[in-house]
Amino acid sequence: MPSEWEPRILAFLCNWCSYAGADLAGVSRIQYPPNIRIIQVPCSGRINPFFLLRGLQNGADGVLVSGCHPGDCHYISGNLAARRKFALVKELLKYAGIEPERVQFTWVSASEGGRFAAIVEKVVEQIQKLGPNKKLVKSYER
Amino acid sequence: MSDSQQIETRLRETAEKLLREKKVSLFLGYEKATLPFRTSPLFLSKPEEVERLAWNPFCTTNLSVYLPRLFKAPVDARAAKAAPPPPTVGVALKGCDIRSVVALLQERQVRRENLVLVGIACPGMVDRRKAEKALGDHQALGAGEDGRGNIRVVVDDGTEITLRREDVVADACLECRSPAPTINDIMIGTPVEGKKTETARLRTAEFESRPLEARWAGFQEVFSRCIRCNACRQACPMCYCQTCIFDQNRPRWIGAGTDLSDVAIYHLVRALHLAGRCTECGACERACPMGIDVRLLGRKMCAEVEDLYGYRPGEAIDATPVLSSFAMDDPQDFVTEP
Amino acid sequence: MTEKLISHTNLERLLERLRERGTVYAPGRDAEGEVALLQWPQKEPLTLEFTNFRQSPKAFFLPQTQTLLRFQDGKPVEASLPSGERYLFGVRPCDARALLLVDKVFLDGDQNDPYYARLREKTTVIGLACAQTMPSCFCTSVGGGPGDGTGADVLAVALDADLLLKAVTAKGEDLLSRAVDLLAEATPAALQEAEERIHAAQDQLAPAATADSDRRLREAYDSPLWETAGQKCLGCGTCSFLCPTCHCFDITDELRGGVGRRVRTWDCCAYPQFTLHGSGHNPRPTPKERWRQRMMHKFRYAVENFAVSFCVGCGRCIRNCPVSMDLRTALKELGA
Amino acid sequence: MSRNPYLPYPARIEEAVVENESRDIKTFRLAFEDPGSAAEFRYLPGQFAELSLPGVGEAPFGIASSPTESDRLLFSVKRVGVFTAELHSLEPGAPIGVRGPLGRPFPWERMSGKNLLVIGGGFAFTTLRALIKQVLHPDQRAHFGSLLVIYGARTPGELMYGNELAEWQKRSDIEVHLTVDNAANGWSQHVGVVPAVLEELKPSPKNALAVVCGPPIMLKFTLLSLTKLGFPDDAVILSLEMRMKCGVGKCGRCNIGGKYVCKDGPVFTRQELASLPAEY
Repeated sequence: MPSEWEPRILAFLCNWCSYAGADLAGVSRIQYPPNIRIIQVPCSGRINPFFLLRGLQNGADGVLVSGCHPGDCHYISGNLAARRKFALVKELLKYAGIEPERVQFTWVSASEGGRFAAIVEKVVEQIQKLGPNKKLVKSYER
Repeated sequence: MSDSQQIETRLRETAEKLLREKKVSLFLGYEKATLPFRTSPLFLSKPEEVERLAWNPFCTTNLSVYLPRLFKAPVDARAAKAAPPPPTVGVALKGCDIRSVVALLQERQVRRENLVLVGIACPGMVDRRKAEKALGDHQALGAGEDGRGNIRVVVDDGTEITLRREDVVADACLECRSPAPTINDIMIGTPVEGKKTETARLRTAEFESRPLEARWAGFQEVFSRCIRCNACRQACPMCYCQTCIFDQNRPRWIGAGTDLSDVAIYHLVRALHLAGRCTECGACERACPMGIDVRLLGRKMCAEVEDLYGYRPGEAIDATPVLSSFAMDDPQDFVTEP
Repeated sequence: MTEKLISHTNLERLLERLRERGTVYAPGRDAEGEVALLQWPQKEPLTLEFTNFRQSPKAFFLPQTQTLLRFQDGKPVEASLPSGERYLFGVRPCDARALLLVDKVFLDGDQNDPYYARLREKTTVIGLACAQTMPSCFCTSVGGGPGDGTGADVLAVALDADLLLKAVTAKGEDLLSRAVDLLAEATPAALQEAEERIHAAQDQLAPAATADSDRRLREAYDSPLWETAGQKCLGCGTCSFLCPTCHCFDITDELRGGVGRRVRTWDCCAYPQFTLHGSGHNPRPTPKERWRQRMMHKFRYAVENFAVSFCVGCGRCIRNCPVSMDLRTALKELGA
Repeated sequence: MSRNPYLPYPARIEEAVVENESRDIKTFRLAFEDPGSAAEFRYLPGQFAELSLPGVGEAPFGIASSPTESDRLLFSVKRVGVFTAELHSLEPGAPIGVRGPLGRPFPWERMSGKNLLVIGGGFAFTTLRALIKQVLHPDQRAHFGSLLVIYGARTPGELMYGNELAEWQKRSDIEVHLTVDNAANGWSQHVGVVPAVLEELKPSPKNALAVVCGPPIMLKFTLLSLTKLGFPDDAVILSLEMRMKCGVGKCGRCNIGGKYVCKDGPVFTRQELASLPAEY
C-alpha cells in the first residue's frame, strides 16, 4: 500500500491573498503537486484549531493554512490574531507526540504564485516522508 | 486555634455581615461534607445559617465555577425579560479561584459590581485521593487539621494518623505560583507569598524531553483511560459555553465514544480552547473520576503562552485576553518558508 | 448449593484453567497503583486486598462505546456479537447485584437487547465478599450485603488460609464441578469463619434512610431540596458514569464514504442535551429537574416498575462527586 | 430469540408529497424491500417507527397510514433538524430503514362502540389521519359510533391531507370541522382556535372518547374545554412527543416518571398522564 500511497493535504486559504496566490500559480501554469484539497476561508483568522484537528481525524495526512503576510490582512489584523493560535497548535501537537509537520502555517500574497507552488511542494515532500497520518485519524471500520 | 479555625471564624463573621446588611443576597462558601477530606459548596442566603460555613484544608472546589451560571441570562428573549435581576454574590476565593474570577471578568461573564470577592489565604488544599492513598489499607472516618497545618485523620481501627500537608496537597497546589488572592474586596488571613515554583515547568520539561513516539505513547496512556464523562469540563470555571462543541448534535462533530481519535481530539481541543484562559486551579483533574492527569496538555499551554507572549491568565481585569490580541513582532519561526 | 474450599495456590490454578476456556479478569494494580479488574495474569500477583474498583464492571456488559450496526455501502448490517467466554473474578457483591437490576431493563423478555444479552451469557461472574467497607458503602440499606451472592455465579469469601467458594447459579455449579480436584470440602470451621467475616463487614456499615423511598419521593416531588441540590450539581455525569446500574445511552451514526457504524455510548440524565427536543423545548431544563430525575429513577420509578430500588449502595457517586453531594443526605432530608 | 430490535427493515421511498404551503411537511410513502418485512411489520394506528438513514441517524415518527391501506406505509415529516432535512432531500427510490412498529397504539378495544371525537392541531395530525382511515374502513366503520373531527391550523395552506379532508367532508359517516387562525380569500369554514370550535360544537361526552394531538398551547386549552364539556380524564386520549433513541424502553431518554414514552406510550389517557410528573 505505501507505494501507492499519496498524501492528501487539506489547505485552508484566505480569500484575499493566498487563494488568489494559488489562482495565480494556476494561471501562470506553475507546476506543483496535486495533493492538496483547497478550502477557501474569508481570512486565516477564521481558522479554528478544531478545523485542523477535524481534518486530521477525517483522514487528511497534513493540513496547511495560509493567509496574507503580517501587515497585509484585508481585515487589518485577522492573521496576526491567528498567528498566536497557530503557534500554540503547532506546539501542542508536537508536545502530544504528533508530528508537527502535519500542520503547517504560511503566508502567501496574491502576487506570490511561485511561493505558493514552492510551499506546497515542500509540504507535500515533508508529509510524504512522514507517511500516512495514523495517530489522529478515525477508523470508521471498527 | 489553627489558622483554618481563625479563618473560619472570620469568614462566618464576614458572610453574616454581608448578608445581614444586604450587601449580598447570596454567599458562596463551603460546608462540611459527609466523607472525610471533602467539603461541599454552600449557597448561603440566610445570615442566621453562617455557622454552616466551614474553612479547612479540604476546600478544594473552585467556587467561581458557579458564577457564570448565576449571571447567565436565559437565551430565550421572553424568558430573559421575565428573569429576576442578577443576584449580588459574596464568594470565598483562594488565590487560584480569584484568578478564575479575573479571567471571567475579562471575558464579561460575571459582573464586578454584583460581586463581593472574599479572598482567603491558602496554604494549599488536600487532594482527597492522595490522602486516601497515603492511608494505605486504612479507611478514614474523620479528618481535620493540627496546629501546624498537617492533616490529622481518625481511621477505622480508632487510631489517629497524621499526614504531612505537603505530601497530600493537590498537584495544582504544589505547582501554585500565586496562592495569594491579589484582587479582593475583603481579605481573610495573612496571604502566603507566592513561591516561584517551577514544579509545573519541570513536569512539562520531563514529558517534553521524551522522543516524539514516546510522547505519543505517553499521551495515549494518559487519555486512553478517559470515559468521556465531561467532569473535567463541567468543573472548569472557564468552560461556560452555552453549548460545547462536543455536545452539539446537529450535526455531531465529534464522536461521544472512547475511540482514541475522539478522546484525543476532545483533550487537544479543550487544551487549545483554554490556552491563555486556564488559571491552573486544577479543578479538572480533581474532578476526573478516572484520576487522569487531565492537565498534561494544559500545563504545556500555560508555559507556551507565558514564554511566547509574556502573559499569565487571571492577573489583571483590564488586560486583553492573550488570544484576542497580538503584537506585530510575535514570534513566527514556526511559519513554513519555501 | 455447593460450598467448597480452595487454597490460594489452587485459586491461581483455577484461574489458569479458566484461562484455557476464555479470558480471565481479576483484581490487579493498574498504572496508577489502583486496584482494577484487569486481564489476568498481570506482572503483579493477584490481589484480594482492596475495597472496590474505581469503575464498576458495568462496562463489561454495556461498554462505553459499542457498535450496534455496521454500514457497508450505506446498508446497515448487524454488528457481530462477541463469542469468547469471559470470567470475572473478584466482583464485589454490590456490583454483582447491580447486574441483576440492569438485566431487568435489557433482558425484559419483551425485546431483549441482543448485545447485552450476549455479553451476559458469555460471562461468568465470581463474586468476592467484602471484608473491608468504606464510609460511603451502604449496601445493606438497599437489599444487599457484603456477603450477598446475588448476581454472581459463584461467591468467594476470603478466609485466613483458604477461600470459601459458594455456587450461586447453575453456571456456578458447573464451574465448581469442573474443578473438583482443586477443591476441598468446606469444614464447619471454615463456614463459621466466613460467616463471622461477613458479619464483621456488615457491622461496619451505617444504615441509610432508604426505607419507603418510593412513597417519600412521590410526596417530595416539589420539595425545595431539589432546588438546593440543583444549585450545587455541576451536571458532570460522574455519578452515572460510575454507577453500576445507570444504563442510559445515546445512539449516534458515524459514517464516511459509505463505511461506518451505528454506535451506542453512555449518556446521562444530568446532561441538558439528554432530553432536549428538536424544537428547543427541554422537559428537564435545569440541573434541579435533572438531579431529581436521577434520584427519582433510582429510588422511586425503579421501585414502582420492578419493586426494587436501582441503587446497590456501592457509594461511587458519593466518593467521586466533585462537589461532594451525598444521596444519603438527600434521602434522609426528604423523609423529614 | 426475536429479531434484533436495533436493526431496521430495509425499505425505499416510493413517493414524497408536499403537504403544506410552506413546503416543510412532506408525506413519504415507503415500501419494504423484502415482502417478508412487510408481513412482520404489523401495526395499528397510534404506533410509531424509527426511520433510519445510515450516517445521519434515526428519528421517531408516528405512522400516518392505517393498516387498512394495505398498499402503503406513510410518514408525514416536518423539516426541523438535521435528520428531517436529509429526509426531505431524498428522491423516490432512495433507500431508508424502518424500525418498528413501536409503542402502544390507540386503545382500539376501548374505542369500540364509542362515539369518537378526534381533535388535531397543525402538524400533529399524522396518527389521527391513520385513526380516521381505520375507522372509515368499510369493515370497521360499524364498530364505532359517530366520528367527529376538529382539525385546525394557522392558515388553510397549513392543513395537511387537503384532498382527503375534502373527501371526508362529503361523506355522511364522518363530520369534519376545519378551522384556521388566519383565513385566506375564499375560506368559508371556521376561523378561530380549535378550543373555540370545540365549545361551539359542544359534543356530548356520553359514551364518547376524545383523541387529541397538537402543539402544547393548543393541548392546554383544548383539555380545559374538554373538562368544561364534561369529558372525564380517562375518556381523553393523547399522544406524546418526546426525544427518543432506542424506541424499546432501554436508553432512558423518553423516561417520564416510571413510564417510557416509546414503550408505554406514546398514547396515554389524560388520567394516566395526571399521575406522571409534568416532564414532557
